[in-house]
Amino acid sequence: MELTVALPVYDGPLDLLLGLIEKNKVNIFDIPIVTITDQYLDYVRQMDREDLSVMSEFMVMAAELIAIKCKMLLPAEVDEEGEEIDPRADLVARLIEYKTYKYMSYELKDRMKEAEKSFYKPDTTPPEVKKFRPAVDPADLIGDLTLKKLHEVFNAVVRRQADRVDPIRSSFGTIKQEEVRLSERLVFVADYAKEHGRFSFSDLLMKRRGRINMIVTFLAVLELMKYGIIEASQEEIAGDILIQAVEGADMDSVDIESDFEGAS
Amino acid sequence: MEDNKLIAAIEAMLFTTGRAIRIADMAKALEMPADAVSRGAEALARRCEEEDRGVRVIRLEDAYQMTTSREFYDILIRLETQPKKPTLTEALLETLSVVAYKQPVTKPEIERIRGVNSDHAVNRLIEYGLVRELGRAPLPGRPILFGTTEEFLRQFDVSSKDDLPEISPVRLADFQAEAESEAGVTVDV
Amino acid sequence: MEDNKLIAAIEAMLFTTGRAIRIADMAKALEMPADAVSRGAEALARRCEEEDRGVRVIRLEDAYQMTTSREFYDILIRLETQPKKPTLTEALLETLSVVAYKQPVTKPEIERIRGVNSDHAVNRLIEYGLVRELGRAPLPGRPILFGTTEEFLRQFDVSSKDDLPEISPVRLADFQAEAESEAGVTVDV
Repeated sequence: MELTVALPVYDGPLDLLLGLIEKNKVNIFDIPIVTITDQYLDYVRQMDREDLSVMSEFMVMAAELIAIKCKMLLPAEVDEEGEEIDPRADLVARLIEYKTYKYMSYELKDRMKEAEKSFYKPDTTPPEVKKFRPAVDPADLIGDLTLKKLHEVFNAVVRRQADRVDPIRSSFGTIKQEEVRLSERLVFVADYAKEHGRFSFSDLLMKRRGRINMIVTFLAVLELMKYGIIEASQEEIAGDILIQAVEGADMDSVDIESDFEGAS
Repeated sequence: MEDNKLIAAIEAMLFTTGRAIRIADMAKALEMPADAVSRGAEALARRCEEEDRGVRVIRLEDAYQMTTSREFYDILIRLETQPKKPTLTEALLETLSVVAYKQPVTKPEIERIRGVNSDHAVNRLIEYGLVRELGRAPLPGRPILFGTTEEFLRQFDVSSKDDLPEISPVRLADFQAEAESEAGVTVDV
Repeated sequence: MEDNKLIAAIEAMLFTTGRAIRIADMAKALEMPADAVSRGAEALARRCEEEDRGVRVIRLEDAYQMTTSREFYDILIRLETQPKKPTLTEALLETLSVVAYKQPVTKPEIERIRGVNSDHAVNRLIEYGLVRELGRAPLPGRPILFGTTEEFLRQFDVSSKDDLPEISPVRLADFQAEAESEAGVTVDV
């Protein structure tokens, strides 16, 4: 029968090293590198190997420790001033830095406990204050807008409208207004998502057929994904698209009208 | 519980909920008899009044609530409305130009010209006093007709709608010609 | 505006909205200079404290907010259960302390100090509203810079980033002393 040993959980290699230093009651500035490295490797051997990304972080440190251990066996290097370089110096500096933040995190935790006792208050602004809209001074609003400018705006709008008219179709004698609008479809899909939660793209189309409708609905779905209102997934290529309303997403935060200025 | 502490505890409760709290509920939280709580709430109400604080405590049947002192409404309004200074956005400007030059005009017509839903823009312009309802069109569904206001005329210093610069038929023809040449076909309107 | 009235007006604003209000916004609403408003808010804070009221006024960077006095925690809990705040794991606290003291700080820097991947921890802290993106560092790859939020200040009882409990050389010396006494040797650094 295999014995399972419950390992203390460490928050990463530095945390483990600090733990070992404390357990052995050794000085952080004079780490007995051989002992600590052996114990570190022991711990790593017993670790659950499933999480590779966690494991690799511990392995990097193991390699570093072994490198330091080797350097300790060699004659000491000296710096420009002739002082011996301790191969452990970098590691010690990192441990101290880490330990400092870890210590501060305990300090913060204490403060958090104390601060939790403060209660705040929801907004209770009276409705007559909330609803109040200051009287607008038209002079202020219009500012330096002139009639000439207003006329230019109108021309631009009319011109855009003329551009929108499909010249090929219009030569057949009828000018048809696009029957499906993206802004309308957006609102429809958002409402549908709110009501149904989870549904498929074909559910959406059941209500209305036609190629234009399909394209505009698809565009609406893409837009709503962009706004984080819905999420979509597809299990296989050319399969049906599954749509899920994102909980808590707020359609009101999206100003469709101004965002789709000029879209038809 | 001594008086000052009881009053402070009631103040804390009324503040944090912001709504009316029944005396019985406060009594339960304070583990005190209801009449003592009632006296405490009255004492708090008196203090707020006497010291001319920014808040007041009012009694509502068997409950108390903390509210803002009314004399500060103006300040609150300035606090709440200051970030939203009204301006004529592009959408508003466009809509205004269509109403000005096409009046009387219905909302579907405005939307046909602009190509976008214009509910919001029209409502805003009405709120700002630049556009108004003129009546209803003798069309199916009797849609509302919109036009500009006197204020609009005043602001632009035009004495009548007929003084608005006209959009000439020539221009319209220009647009058409352009659209045609771009598409390389003839448009027959 | 006389002092008492100014203090009451600030009280009304802080009470009504319940949120942290920037001094600049209060000044605009009150049509007064910011430093006068600041003094008024401090006077209100002092009053609440001295009179042992049920509420307190705290400063959060360049804003003020009203909160309940902590001594009434037990009573308020009995009145109604407020939404429970998420508890922070060691890993989250550690990451938060690095962000708080090193801000603005990039993710690679956080990971260098902690020695572990910190994607998850940073995302969680953002989700809890304690950490936010501040912008991008002018470094290769333009990494995102992180810092703490106003909610962080509230939850950790600090009025400003500069008021964080000090991380001092003294503290580092403590570590050293600790290590020395543990090892029974003198360390020469």
